[in-house]
Amino acid sequence: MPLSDAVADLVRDGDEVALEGNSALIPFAAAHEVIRLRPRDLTLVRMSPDLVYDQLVGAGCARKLVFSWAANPVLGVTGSLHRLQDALVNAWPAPLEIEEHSHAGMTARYVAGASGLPFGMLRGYAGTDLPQYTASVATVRCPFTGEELDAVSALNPDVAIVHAQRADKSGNVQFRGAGGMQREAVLAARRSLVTVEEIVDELSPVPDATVLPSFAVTAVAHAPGGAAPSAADGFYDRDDEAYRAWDEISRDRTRFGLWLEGIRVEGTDTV
Amino acid sequence: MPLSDAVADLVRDGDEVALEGNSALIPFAAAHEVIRLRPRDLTLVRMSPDLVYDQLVGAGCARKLVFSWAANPVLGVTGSLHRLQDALVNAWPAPLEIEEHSHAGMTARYVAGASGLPFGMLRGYAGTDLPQYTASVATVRCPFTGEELDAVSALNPDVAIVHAQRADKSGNVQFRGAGGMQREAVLAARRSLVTVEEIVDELSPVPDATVLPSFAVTAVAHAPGGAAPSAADGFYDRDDEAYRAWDEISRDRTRFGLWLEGIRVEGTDTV
Amino acid sequence: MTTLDRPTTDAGSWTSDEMLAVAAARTVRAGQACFAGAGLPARAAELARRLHAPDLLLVHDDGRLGELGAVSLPELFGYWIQSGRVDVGLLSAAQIDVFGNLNTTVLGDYAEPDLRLPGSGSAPEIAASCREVVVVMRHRLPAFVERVDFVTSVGFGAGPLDRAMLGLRGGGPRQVITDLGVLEPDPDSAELRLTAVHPGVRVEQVRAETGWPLEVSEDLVVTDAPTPHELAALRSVMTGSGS
Amino acid sequence: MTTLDRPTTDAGSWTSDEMLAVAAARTVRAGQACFAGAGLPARAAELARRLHAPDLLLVHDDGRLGELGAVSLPELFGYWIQSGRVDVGLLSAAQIDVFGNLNTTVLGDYAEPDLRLPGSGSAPEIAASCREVVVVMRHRLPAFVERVDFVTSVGFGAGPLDRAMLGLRGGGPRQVITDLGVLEPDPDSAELRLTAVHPGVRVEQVRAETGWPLEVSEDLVVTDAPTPHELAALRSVMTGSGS
Repeated sequence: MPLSDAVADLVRDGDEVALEGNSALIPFAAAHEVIRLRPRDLTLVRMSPDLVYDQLVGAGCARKLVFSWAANPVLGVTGSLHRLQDALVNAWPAPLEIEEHSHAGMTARYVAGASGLPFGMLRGYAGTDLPQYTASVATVRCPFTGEELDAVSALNPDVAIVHAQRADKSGNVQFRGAGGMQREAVLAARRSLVTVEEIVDELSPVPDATVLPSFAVTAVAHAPGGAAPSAADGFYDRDDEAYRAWDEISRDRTRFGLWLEGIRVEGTDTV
Repeated sequence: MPLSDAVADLVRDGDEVALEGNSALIPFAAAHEVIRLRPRDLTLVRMSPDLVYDQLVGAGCARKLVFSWAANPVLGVTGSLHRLQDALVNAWPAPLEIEEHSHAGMTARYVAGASGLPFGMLRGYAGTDLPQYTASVATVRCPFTGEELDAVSALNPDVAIVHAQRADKSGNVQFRGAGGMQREAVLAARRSLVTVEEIVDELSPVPDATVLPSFAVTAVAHAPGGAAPSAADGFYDRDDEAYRAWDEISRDRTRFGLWLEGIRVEGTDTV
Repeated sequence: MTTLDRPTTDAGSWTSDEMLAVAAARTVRAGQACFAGAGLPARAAELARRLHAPDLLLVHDDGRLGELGAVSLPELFGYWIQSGRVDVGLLSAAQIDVFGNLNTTVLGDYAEPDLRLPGSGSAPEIAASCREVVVVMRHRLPAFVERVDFVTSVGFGAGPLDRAMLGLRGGGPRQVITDLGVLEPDPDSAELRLTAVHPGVRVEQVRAETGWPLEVSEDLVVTDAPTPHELAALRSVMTGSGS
Repeated sequence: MTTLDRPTTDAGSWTSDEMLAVAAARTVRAGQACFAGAGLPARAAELARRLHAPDLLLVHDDGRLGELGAVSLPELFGYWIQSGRVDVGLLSAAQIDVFGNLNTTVLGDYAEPDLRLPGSGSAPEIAASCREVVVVMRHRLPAFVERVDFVTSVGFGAGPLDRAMLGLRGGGPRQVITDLGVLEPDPDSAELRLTAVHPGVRVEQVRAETGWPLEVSEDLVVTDAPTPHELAALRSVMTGSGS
């Protein structure tokens, strides 16, 4: 299925959309299709928003951001996603609501969502200021010990979009490399799209690879290079220069606007 | 470390001991060392007790059994572990208390134990008769939806004993093949022993393999063939004949007694 | 366990266990994800795979998802079974009751058992969460009881509303395939009633092997006899698997 | 982020950032399992690995356990971090307060921030569950505040009993290593006090960069200057990692 058709089929105004994939395998090509689709009022879910959500937020697609760590991973930690910053501090191009968690909390939320449970639990929120600002955090008491633990509500996005190395012709998907909640995001979501580097006749087992059977995926689209400028283990490394270059583009509303026009009008996928 | 020393160091009277490993990688060699050690009043924990706990229960080591499915997997489903049956129905050689769960419940208990949580939760016990006989089952209410879920208390055995394909010289362990809660049992336990087919200079990545770093394991012992007559993927298949032969040995107290003397006195590991 | 198949009363060249396996295999549809318990259920699933459902994805309780590789047990039970992603669970039991509840735990009193059975295994979670359950077992009076000695796996509890009240999200038993016929839950009462008999089997014979007053559907049908193709496939399964 | 290291007031041939990295690396012991946040913490951990802890097992937040392979994120956060199996967590922050609480979330008001920071990442669970935490950050007045604007990761809350009351099972901050010296919690009050200054640093200088009345230990020591060996290793790390 062509990527643009798949995105148009799956993403609707107001949807909760999760583009997952840790610091590698980020579905940039699909994200740019979302930008072209111009949906409104999306709730964007992602542990590490990264450049990809800086772009979607800057493009005005989002009403809300659900996340656990937002920065440009190549540049370091503070204020490095300028479109997010602009939306949060100046409500430009639109106000952005946030719902934030820790990585462990987001992980527990995806696991709960993928497992048909309404919540997950963990240790780590007690004593922090996060619960007072985040409605999806509560506590639960152990029925055996009486101990109080942190509870987080399940994530069940309307759509999950992820990128993988390959799929076979039946649509079974193989992911490779450490990290990421790609599978959980797909399994937790109502609809899902996996973009892949290549489509092969048959998947062969490789170390550190995980598989998602076709019946758990709504659509697969062939998108070589679809995770660039992030890395796709076995295909390409992260393009650190592109990450640095984004800082200049993103820092300035006008320059960002030109970039956005390039994506929208010309369909050129720079960065 | 010699296997007999490792077992003697780790297993004490009254301990809760988990010998894990699904239907393959069952640590039979270590179990026979436990029989030679003659500990008393063990609580034996294992999802599928299999022949290995038929032997330990028949040998009079156990006070209690914690499990989810007890049968001889080669012979089929009913009454095929005669020593367990004799202990449960006739209290021979000693009464045997039981605490039973489903596979999903035992899995959730190990995961909770390995994760530093006092309980796990799942769906599947509601409406069954199991909770009224099993104290480690309760319910918990979702703080977001109000829904009631099944809760099971964490498993944190005193000792976990498991078998793996290989370890490197630093004691990092590599397991291969589907299934089993080996890693979780080790991570949940206070002390642990891993017996391995071989010790290599360096572990190389292979598909479907999982690794346990040395710092998470108390002791590693070289025990080639240590999972026989169960299978060790890449080394040997299950010896179905031995499983069938066990039925005859186990069916009769006298024949079992002779087998036990063989294990204890002569140190011969038949079956 | 040695299987002594009785020849059917019909003059056909198949046994009642073969009819059972074929009828059970027919309930499985192509493209489904299927969990099959050991023994009769596994045989039926394998037969379906060889007949009309070559793309059946068999979910094993060691974590294997068909031929695609394996997931860890926490993922298996969480992401694949509890999530409701398995289409059909094929289960057997030592006892089944009028509401399709299954017992694989104990015969007699729990504390002082007449016979200790293997226990739960994965059956309770399969029964709770699969989209539907097909029970596959031989039809004998000691096994078809009004009330099971122990509810290991929930069918319809004690009535049509119980699954929803218990928060069970799977559909529960759709059919019980036996060597005599097929039972299905009555939509109003959730009680199992006879909806098909196998060729050569009389309703009275089924009633005689059922420990509750068995209702018979107005639309009772006779199962199609196994085709030569089905029998050939089944016999290759049984040779191959050694059951 | 460009790092502008100030030369130290000492005439030595090392910068204050180099002293910081060396002092932080010294806190890591051989054979430990260590989680290190991005930036200064990661640099210190890598330096320790090259100096005295070649067998340091670095736990990464993408699930890699050293060179041994990777676990899934649910396993990482459950089995490895939350379980308390990580010996030491090296963390940095935009703000730290007198009780060692860390802020990486927001400067100013949460709803109307002056500056939005990256957020929690894995820091809260590291701070909650690692056996001990070492904080690694530059010592500047805006960062060393009496009370952080937002508690992202708990140090000692508001006093010595808070961690136990909150159910946090890790030991909390053992040391705060800065480019000026070392702070450690007072066992009675859990307040951070100065226990070491780096060579050439005066206590008044540290006080001037600390936003609370900084207590000084009676046993205040001067940190050993970086050895040529340590400096050579550090410089190879910084070239290698590009920081």
